[in-house]
Parts: sequence; structure tokens; C-alpha cells
Amino acid sequence: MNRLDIQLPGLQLKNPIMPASGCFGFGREYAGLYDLSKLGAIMIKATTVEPRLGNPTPRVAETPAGMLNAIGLQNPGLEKVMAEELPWLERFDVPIIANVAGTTPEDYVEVARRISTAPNVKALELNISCPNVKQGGITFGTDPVIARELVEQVKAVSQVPVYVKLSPNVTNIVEMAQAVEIGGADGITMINTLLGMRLDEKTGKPVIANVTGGLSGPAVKPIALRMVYEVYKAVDIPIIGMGGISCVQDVIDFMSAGASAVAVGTMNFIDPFICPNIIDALPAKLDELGVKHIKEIIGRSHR
Amino acid sequence: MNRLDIQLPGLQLKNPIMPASGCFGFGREYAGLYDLSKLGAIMIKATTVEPRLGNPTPRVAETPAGMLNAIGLQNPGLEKVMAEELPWLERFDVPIIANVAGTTPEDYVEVARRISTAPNVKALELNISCPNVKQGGITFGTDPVIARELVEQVKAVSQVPVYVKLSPNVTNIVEMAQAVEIGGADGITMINTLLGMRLDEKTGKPVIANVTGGLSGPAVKPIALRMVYEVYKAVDIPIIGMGGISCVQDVIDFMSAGASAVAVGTMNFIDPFICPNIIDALPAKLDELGVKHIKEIIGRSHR
Amino acid sequence: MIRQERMTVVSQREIAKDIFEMTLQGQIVQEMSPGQFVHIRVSDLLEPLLRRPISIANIQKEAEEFTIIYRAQGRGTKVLSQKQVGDEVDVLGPLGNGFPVEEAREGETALLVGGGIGVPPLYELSKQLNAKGVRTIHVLGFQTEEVAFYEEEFTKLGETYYVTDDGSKGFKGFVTDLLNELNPDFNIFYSCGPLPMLRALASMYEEKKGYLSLEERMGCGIGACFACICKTEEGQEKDYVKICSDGPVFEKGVVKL
Amino acid sequence: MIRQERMTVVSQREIAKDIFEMTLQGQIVQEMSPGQFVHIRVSDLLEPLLRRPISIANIQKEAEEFTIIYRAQGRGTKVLSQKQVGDEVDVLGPLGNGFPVEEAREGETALLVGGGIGVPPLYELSKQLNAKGVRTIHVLGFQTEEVAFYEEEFTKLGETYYVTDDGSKGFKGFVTDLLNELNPDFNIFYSCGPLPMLRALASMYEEKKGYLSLEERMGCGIGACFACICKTEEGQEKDYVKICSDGPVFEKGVVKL
Ligand SMILES: Cc1cc2nc3c(=O)[nH]c(=O)nc-3n(C[C@H](O)[C@H](O)[C@H](O)COP(=O)(O)OP(=O)(O)OC[C@H]3O[C@@H](n4cnc5c(N)ncnc54)[C@H](O)[C@@H]3O)c2cc1C
Ligand SMILES: Cc1cc2nc3c(=O)[nH]c(=O)nc-3n(C[C@H](O)[C@H](O)[C@H](O)COP(=O)(O)OP(=O)(O)OC[C@H]3O[C@@H](n4cnc5c(N)ncnc54)[C@H](O)[C@@H]3O)c2cc1C
Ligand SMILES: Cc1cc2nc3c(=O)[nH]c(=O)nc-3n(C[C@H](O)[C@H](O)[C@H](O)COP(=O)(O)O)c2cc1C
Ligand SMILES: Cc1cc2nc3c(=O)[nH]c(=O)nc-3n(C[C@H](O)[C@H](O)[C@H](O)COP(=O)(O)O)c2cc1C
Ligand code: FES
Ligand code: FES
Repeated sequence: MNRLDIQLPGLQLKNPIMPASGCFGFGREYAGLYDLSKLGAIMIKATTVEPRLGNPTPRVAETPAGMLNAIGLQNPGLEKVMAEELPWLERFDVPIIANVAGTTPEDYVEVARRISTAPNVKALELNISCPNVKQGGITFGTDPVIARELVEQVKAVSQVPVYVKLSPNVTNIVEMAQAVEIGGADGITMINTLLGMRLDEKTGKPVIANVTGGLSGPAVKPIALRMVYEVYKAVDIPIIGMGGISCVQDVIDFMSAGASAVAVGTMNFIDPFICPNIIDALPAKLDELGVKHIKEIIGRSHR
Repeated sequence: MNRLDIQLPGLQLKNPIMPASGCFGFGREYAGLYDLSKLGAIMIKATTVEPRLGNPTPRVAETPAGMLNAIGLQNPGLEKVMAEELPWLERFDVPIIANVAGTTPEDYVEVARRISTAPNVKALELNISCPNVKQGGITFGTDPVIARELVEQVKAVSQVPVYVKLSPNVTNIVEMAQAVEIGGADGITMINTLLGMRLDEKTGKPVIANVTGGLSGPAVKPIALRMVYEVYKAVDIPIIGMGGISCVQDVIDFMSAGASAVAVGTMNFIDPFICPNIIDALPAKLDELGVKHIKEIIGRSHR
Repeated sequence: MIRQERMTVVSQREIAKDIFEMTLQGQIVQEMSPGQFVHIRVSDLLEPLLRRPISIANIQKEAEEFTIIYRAQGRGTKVLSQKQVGDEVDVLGPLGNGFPVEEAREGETALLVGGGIGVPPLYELSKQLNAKGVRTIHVLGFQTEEVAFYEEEFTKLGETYYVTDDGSKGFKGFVTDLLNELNPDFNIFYSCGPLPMLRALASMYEEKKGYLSLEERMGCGIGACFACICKTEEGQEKDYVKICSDGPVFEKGVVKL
Repeated sequence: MIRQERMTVVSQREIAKDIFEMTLQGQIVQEMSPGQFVHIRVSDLLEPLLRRPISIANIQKEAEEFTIIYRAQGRGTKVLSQKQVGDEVDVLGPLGNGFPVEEAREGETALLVGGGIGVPPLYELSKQLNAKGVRTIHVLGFQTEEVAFYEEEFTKLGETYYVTDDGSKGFKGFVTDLLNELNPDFNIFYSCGPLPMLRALASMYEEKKGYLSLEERMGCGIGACFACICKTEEGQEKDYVKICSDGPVFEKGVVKL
């Protein structure tokens, strides 16, 4: 019996563990370390219509139990992702979730229309929450009306279910979640990074060339968990939870709060084997909790 | 020459270091450890009109490089604070900043009117950002119009300058800062805690009896720093910065970002001598940075 | 007086499954009394962040040493269990008000009831009671034999009974079950352990003088943060007490259990 | 192949002010070459969080040992400097593409120019160049004598010049000043150090074949996170390279300095 499989709109997951977008490139580097078919799914790096070079360096900085990044959606562009990255990933038995980004609604629509036709892309993740680009990105993620409209437009063209990635940089996360649900989202992924900053000790100037960066890693876990907990109560679509996951217990925590699956971001950099290690550790954890299938954990905080 | 003194509305600070509200009680416990006259100021625990017993326990939980609390504004009430705590604190040569909380605007006004008459209370800190009480608290801190009106009412009765403590749980911190500035605030203190959660590993239920708690400690520093940086650019009133300060470098960081003084919260629990230790370490740090007076550091990130 | 000291690890060993006994050396030992606790920073890094409250289990003033016995289960105590002889540990203490040894008089009998990691502070208490001529009876409850400890040490000081949930050591059941059977004759009792045990004891020995040591999650450990509040019974002077600074030991009847 | 290994500290000593030399033992040593680096997790706790990239300074395959030389200045390297012999350290490596030893032929002369903590990888490089009969000239720049290291080691391998900002050791000034005076005769140069130094060298020896090792803040260290991007010069195949996986060593003229 598979004690870990999870069915979600568009996604047949062997297990609920996947690397988060932007923390795993297009899989090539980690494929040198372990068999990617082991993963529940892969969330690939944000893709935009045109290739992007991203922000100037330094792009990362360390913070207490966390890190800041301002990569700025660097990616080879839709054509190259379609022609090279996605076909390469077909060798693995793993569903791909394509992270879709853009500057205008038209950008999102264009990427969604095309990328949703790739055979191994089983779902889209609308990135309306990247804090590191001047236009688009987070502005779509902080206004419920704009977010809803964008989701509607993308849903109209996508061949696969659409998940929307929420930004934590809002007063009311529930309002955002409900807006994208009304817009037709098939699921929610959360959370993206929190806007933060680090200063150079000598000069006092921002370390990150882009001034601010997105905070991720274990430091943000309590915030992410609270938001998943709140959103779970307020919507009927499934949640893929993320934000600071660093061990098998964190997976249990996010699923307890209401996530149906989880993504691991930053910790891939610290422990490149973290995803397979967590997958291997899950059955023993379920035994410890006296649970037959991991599904039984979903939402238990609320029961 | 005093290289550390800072003048702020109502406050002649020997140095820019003070314990944050709620992390130092009314000073009695720390007075057993060191001479409180050493501190730049003391921000006392939130005071409400009536005594409050606060939330059920557990009230604290640990998180990566941070902690959650849901004390719930427990305090002995205005009468007792006026009759016992403030007079007791008069033995120290240190200005007191009284943290004012309430459920209704009338509560705030009542506490502000009375407590601002105490001889050693040199400023008020309007707590419109406590995430741990059902009514009042954070609702005042997330709506700019309500915040502005509350500040106006309190300003009308207070005998001393009024600082407003901002909540980080908002989409737009600058908007909140500008609103309280227009309302007549003499200064801003920021940030209060971020709403977070921890689950019990076995049961999956929230550890904090109040379900959610306020996240503080080093984990939140990058967020706090970013917000101070943004607000400094947008307002003309001084900022007292806080959020995760754990060492002398953090003080330099907050002041570089634009704070005129800082408060240390959570780290008092981990290192009860942190405030005097930081004060002692500041002159050497200024030498290292080639700076004569700490004032020169304020806002240097922006120059 | 409460002090913060970098103390040196003199010994560290696993005395039962996941149960460690660690001895630390330093000056604050001079001010310690039984039932008090220390607040330990397990790492100089920022994670794990909070100090851990651990009871004082054995005090040796001449050697400037004291011993703690703790279960390495969570993140912080696991880090603590990795310390080696010679390492330094940041200790804040001694904290709180311990067991009043003076309430038992020479020639009297004291019943000491401990449960799990509530057992350690009873050891120093028993030592001091015996030193002043008080007879001690020890009733010590554990989940299983695997996690039980200090049999020899307690037996040397007085009559000692073990109780385990599964009967793997000593009597099977709850400590209160054994006490019902044993029906010991005593003048005063002292106890530390899980809340249900303390509750059962308090109602079982309503007529007796007794002292209970409580636990709560802590922030500061010194009375400043209001994390460790416990409501008091009707009729007490204050509505609440702080476990860290008013306790952790309270006379039976003071706090709402 | 990149692997993650818990390696054992075999030695650790301060060889200059705040400069530590640490030797680690483990299997991944077998796959290391000069100019590559390792990504080190300094603590198993969650703070400091990120790995630290450190160059491989000396490889001893028979002993399964390699050596790093690092400056303990920031938070993470300070924690690393507290490790003791016998402690384990989590190492990811070997990473990146190192110095091409094969580009220098027997009988030729290689100029090795290092600045500060850019000096360490040149040591293993020089060892391997000398082993295949390449003559090496070392020009090593430091801020002051206090932080200079490995004089004996480099001198054994070839002509060695020290340059310090304040003249406290060797020549006073920049390495390029000394090179201008020295005007050495060489076939190829290899360099690692601060960007201004690399820039000056690249323009000074425009005609020569040269390899430069770059630095950037890193996330993953393996090419996945796009943290360590560097733009390339016009006419290169790609617009950018990743310092961690395409570099850290690049032929002069490939990347925009
Ligand atoms: C006054 C007092 C004396 C104690 N004496 C002992 C003793 O002698 N031996 C012993 O093994 N244990 C003792 N405990 C319990 C001990 O403090 C906890 O087991 C320990 O803090 C758990 O930390 P952790 O790193 O293992 O767990 P984690 O899960 O990492 O702890 C996370 C946070 O929760 C707190 N916490 C978790 N469980 C408890 C608990 N049961 N009580 C209080 N805080 C908790 C931790 O302090 C920490 O802040 C005592 C507790 C108190 C209040
Ligand atoms: C390929 C490569 C090889 C290196 N080899 C060596 C070596 O052999 N010896 C040596 O002493 N140093 C070397 N460095 C520099 C070394 O990585 C940094 O000095 C170190 O990471 C700083 O960490 P910290 O804990 O001292 O500082 P912190 O200030 O705590 O570092 C905070 C964060 O910034 C990063 N960071 C800070 N400074 C640098 C820097 N100069 N380069 C890259 N990241 C930085 C850290 O890795 C960390 O993520 C190398 C760097 C690279 C990229
Ligand atoms: C270096 C880096 C790059 C990221 N790039 C993207 C991205 O392209 N698209 C996206 O939706 N999220 C991106 N994220 C956010 C992560 O997918 C994730 O939501 C966030 O980091 C929280 O998870 P974590 O704490 O496990 O890292 C990135 C995060 C990091 C650290
Ligand atoms: C236990 C605890 C109690 C607090 N009580 C109050 C309070 O009564 N009033 C208030 O304005 N802020 C309160 N705060 C927030 C702190 O004053 C401070 O804004 C916050 O903790 C961030 O700073 P830090 O990271 O240094 O702790 C409390 C924080 C903690 C941890
Ligand atoms: S732990 Fe802070 S008051 Fe008791
Ligand atoms: S450090 Fe991640 S791509 Fe180079």
C-alpha cells in the first residue's frame, strides 16, 4: 500500500513532497544528485514570455534562520523552457507544476496558454507574489480584485488546473484566497516570500543590490503555518503549503494545518537531499503518529 | 563627551537603547540584575483601564530563531500602575514610555489622559498593534483611517508626546505610518509582532492556547528592518526601531535604516543583561565605524 | 541573587533511555536550594532560541558543582545532550522558590512523590531532609523501566517504591494506586510531576500539609514576561501567580490545579 | 560527482590573525582538483543557515584529507573556527570547475597571483603545476603582515613575493605595482583575489593566457538558484554564467569583470 499518495486537481502525487519554485531550477542540478522520479512533483522556476536576466548581484543574503533573495525571475524564457527544459524533464516519472510569471495580464495569459500544453505540465502555479520585480509580480498578489481577474483570464486559456501562489505581504490573506477561489483557481500554493532587508555591517547600505529581498527559510515557518491554517478554514480548494520546511515534522505541521501537499524551498540549498530524505522518513513518522495514510493528517489541527 | 545621547520628542535619552514593552514587565525583575538608570528609557508593559488576566496558558512557544507569545495584555490596570509601578520606577534616573492599550477608543483616551500625568512618564506608546486580543489592538493598527482618528483623540488629551506602535501585519506599512503622522503622532515605534502559529508535534493542535501568537525575535529582523527603512523615507517624525535586535550590530542596522533609537524585546529573555551589554559595546562599535556620535549613523543607508 | 554564568560541564552521561545526567561547575551553585531551577541556554547561536528550565537535582557546594537530570526529547534538550566535558553552558539561576525543607521537622516523616522528569528535584530535597533528620519515603512513577533512574541513590536515603505504567519496574499503575495500597504514615508531602498526578495527590491528601512543584512553558524565567501564569484558588491574596518567580513550588491549595 | 559528506576535523589551527587552517578527512577528497571549492554547513542547527563556500587549498588523496584556509570574520566562519579535532562537518563538494592545470606545459612558467583569502587555492594549484614540471612564480598580496600566511609552503614550490598594503611584509603597494617592477617572464597566469585585482591583472596581461577565480554570494552552490550570476563579455555563447557551477574559474575575457 502506498501510504503517501495524494490526488489533487491535475496532480497524481506519489507523495506530497515537491521542491518549491525557484529553489530547484529546472531540475538538472539535483538530477545529478538523486533520481527526480522519487519526488511527488516538481515546481519549476518561474517562466516569463521573454528570457530574463534578473537583478544585479548580490542577490542573496543570510538572515537568522532564513535568507533573502532577489533573483528577479531570471529564466530562459517561454520558448526555451518549452523547447529544452520541459522535454528534458520528461525522462522522469514526475508531474511538473509550471510557475507562471509576467509583467502584464497578457504576459501571464500567454505563458499559461503555451506552457499548459506541454505533456508533463500537469498544473500551473500563478506567481502573483514575487516581491523582487518592479512591475507585475506582487502587485497582482496584494489586490483581491486584480488577482481574481487575472485568475479568470488565465483559467480561460489553461489546459491544466491552475494553482495560485499567494503573497504573505498582505493584511488579510483570507480575502486574497477567497478572491482567487472565486476567480476559479483549482488550488492555492502558499506562501511566497516576505519582504525583508539586510544591511552591510560596514557601510550600512543594503546587501541585496535590489535593496529589498524575499525572506524565506525556517524563520518564516510560523507565519506560513498560520496563514495555511486560516486559509484552510475559508476556502474549499486544496492548498500546497510551504515556507520554512526543514524536516519531516514540518511537513506534518503544514498538513495538519490544512495543506494537502507541501513544497520545500530554501532548505534544498542547505541540504540538497532534503526532499528524498523527508520522503524516506515519512512512513516511520506516520507510524509514530499512529496513522495509516498521510491523508488522515490533513487538517487535523481543526478537528 | 557623551557619544550616545539622543533627543526625541519628550525624551532625553542617555543612549538609544531601551527594553521593549512587554519584555521587561515594569522593571522590577531586571532591577534585581542591574541598575536600570543605565538604560536610555524603559517601555513598560501595556496598561489598560481595568486589570487584565490575559490569555490562558501556554502563552509562549519557540520557533526557529524566534518565539510566539499570546500574553494577551495581562496587566494590573491603570490604577495600580499609577499607584504602585510608576512611583516605584521613580527611583531610577530613566524616562518611562507608557504603552497604552484598550478595547475601545475611549479606553485608550482614558489611559492616555491619566498615565501621561505621571511625573516619570515622558512619552506614550499607543499600542494599536497587539495581535493577541480579540477586540481593539490590531484592528486599530491595520486600518489607516481608524488609526489616524485614534491618534487624534489621544493627542488631544495627552500631556506628553505620543508615539504610535505599528503592526507589521499589513500590506502597506508606509500608508499606516503616514496616517498616524497626519493624526499628530510625535513618533513611531515599530514593529510589533507578526501573527504566527506553532503546532504540537503529537496532536497537531496549536501549542498556544490562544491558537495564534505574535512572532518576535531575530527571525523577524529582516522584515522589521525593511519596514523601518521604508517608513523613514516617508515620514518626518522619528522612529524607535525594534524587532529581533540581538547584538550591537543590530542596533547599528536599525539606526542605519532610519531609527533614532531602538528597543530590545525577546532577547531580554535569552540574555537578561543584553541592554547594558549593548550599551557598553556601543562606543567601541562607533570607533570601528569611524563615527564620533551615534547620531551620525541614523539613516545612513539612505545617503 | 539571580546570576548568569558560563558554567563548565564536569560530566554528562545517559542514565536511562534519553535521560541524561549532567554536572556543571560554577559559582552560582553556592546559592542553590532544592526545588529551584536553572534556565539554560543550550547554544550560543540563535536557534534554538529560548532557554530551557531544568530543576536542580543535586547540589555539591564544596565542589562548586550541581547536577541536572533531563530528558533529551525536543530540539533544545537534544542539543544540550551533545555537550561534552569541558564545554561551557550559559546558565541563569538559581531561579524560583524551591521546596521548604524547614517545614519538616527532625524526627518527622516526609513523603516524596515524583513522576517522570519531576523526580530529579526530589533527590536534593531528600538529601537535605535526611541531613536534618527527617525520614523520607520516595514514591517514584515512570512510564517504563527503560526511563527510570536513580534507584540506588534514592534507596540509600530512605524507603523507595517504583511505579510504572506497564509494571516493567516495581508496582504497576499510578503512584496514587500504590499510595492507596501502601497507606504510608507521614507528616508532610512534597511532589513534582505531571499535573494529573499533582491533582490526584492534592485531593487524596487534602488534610495533609503538602508542597507541589508546577511546570509551564516559560519565556524569561524571572517573572518579567507573564508567560507562566497560573490562576490561584479563591481567597488567595493575588488572582494569579507566576510559576517561575512565585513558584515553581507552591503550597497545596494556593494554585488552581 | 558532487556529494554530501560528514567529514572529520583532523586539525584546526590559527595560522595568522583570524586566519584558520582546517584539515578534514573523508572520501570526497578523491574527486577534488585545484580551484574547486566546497560548500560547508558550519552548524547542524538552523542558524547560521546557509553553507559557506570555501576553496580547496591542499589535497592529500592518500590520507583522504584536504585543507581549507579561511578567514573567521563573519558569523558562520567564526562558528567553523570553533570546531575541534574529531568534530564532524557537513561538506558538499567538490564544486565548480577549478584551474586548468593542463593549460600549462612542462618547462613553462606560470605566474600565480593571489590576494588575501584568494591565496589558498593557489597552493594546491602550485603543487600540481610543480609536480608536472611547470615553474611557478607566486605573487601574494595581503593587507598587512599579520594576516599573511604560507610563506614557507609557497617558497618551497617556487619564487615567492609578498606584497602588503602597508609594506609590513615584502613589497609595499598592490600586487600589480610589484608586477610592473618585477616584469616577470611567464607563459600563463592564474589568479584568485578581489575583483579590482583581477581587473587590473586582466588588463595588464591582455596578451597572455590567464585564468581568474571569481567570488559571489551563493545560495545552493550547485547551479540551481541563480544567486551567483555573472554577465559575460560580448560574443560569448551565453549571456551569463553561474560562478558556482560554470566557474569559479573562468578564462580571462569570458566574464565581465
Ligand atoms: C520549573 C521547571 C523545571 C523543570 N525541570 C526539569 C527537569 O529537571 N528535567 C527535565 O527533563 N525537564 C524539566 N522540565 C521540563 C523541561 O523544561 C522541558 O522538557 C524542556 O524545556 C523541553 O525542551 P526541549 O528542547 O526538549 O523541547 P522543545 O519541544 O524543543 O521545546 C520547545 C519549547 O517549549 C518549551 N517546553 C516544551 N515542553 C515543556 C515542558 N514540559 N515544560 C516547560 N517548557 C516546555 C521549551 O522550554 C521550549 O521553550 C522542567 C520544567 C519547568 C518549568
Ligand atoms: C568560490 C568561493 C571560494 C572561496 N574561498 C574562500 C577561501 O578559501 N577562504 C576564505 O576565507 N574565504 C573564501 N571565500 C569567501 C567566503 O565564502 C566568505 O568569506 C564567507 O562565506 C563569509 O562567511 P562569514 O560567515 O564569515 O560571513 P557572514 O557575514 O556571516 O556571511 C553572511 C552570508 O554572506 C556570504 N558571504 C559573505 N561574504 C562573502 C564573500 N566574500 N564571498 C561569498 N559569500 C560571502 C556568506 O557565505 C553567507 O551566506 C570563497 C568564496 C567563494 C564564492
Ligand atoms: C532563491 C529563491 C528563488 C525563488 N524563486 C521563485 C520563483 O521563481 N517563483 C516563485 O513562485 N517562488 C519563488 N521563490 C519562493 C519559493 O518558491 C517559496 O515560496 C519560498 O521560498 C518559501 O519557501 P521556503 O521557506 O521553503 O523557501 C523563490 C525562493 C528562493 C529562496
Ligand atoms: C512576551 C512578549 C510580550 C509583549 N507585550 C507587548 C505589550 O504589552 N505591548 C506592546 O506594544 N508590545 C508587546 N510586545 C512586542 C514587543 O514590544 C516588540 O514589539 C516585539 O516583540 C518585537 O521586538 P523583539 O523581536 O525584539 O522581541 C511583546 C512581545 C513579547 C515577546
Ligand atoms: S517565564 Fe516569564 S514570567 Fe515566568
Ligand atoms: S549559488 Fe545557486 S546558482 Fe550559484
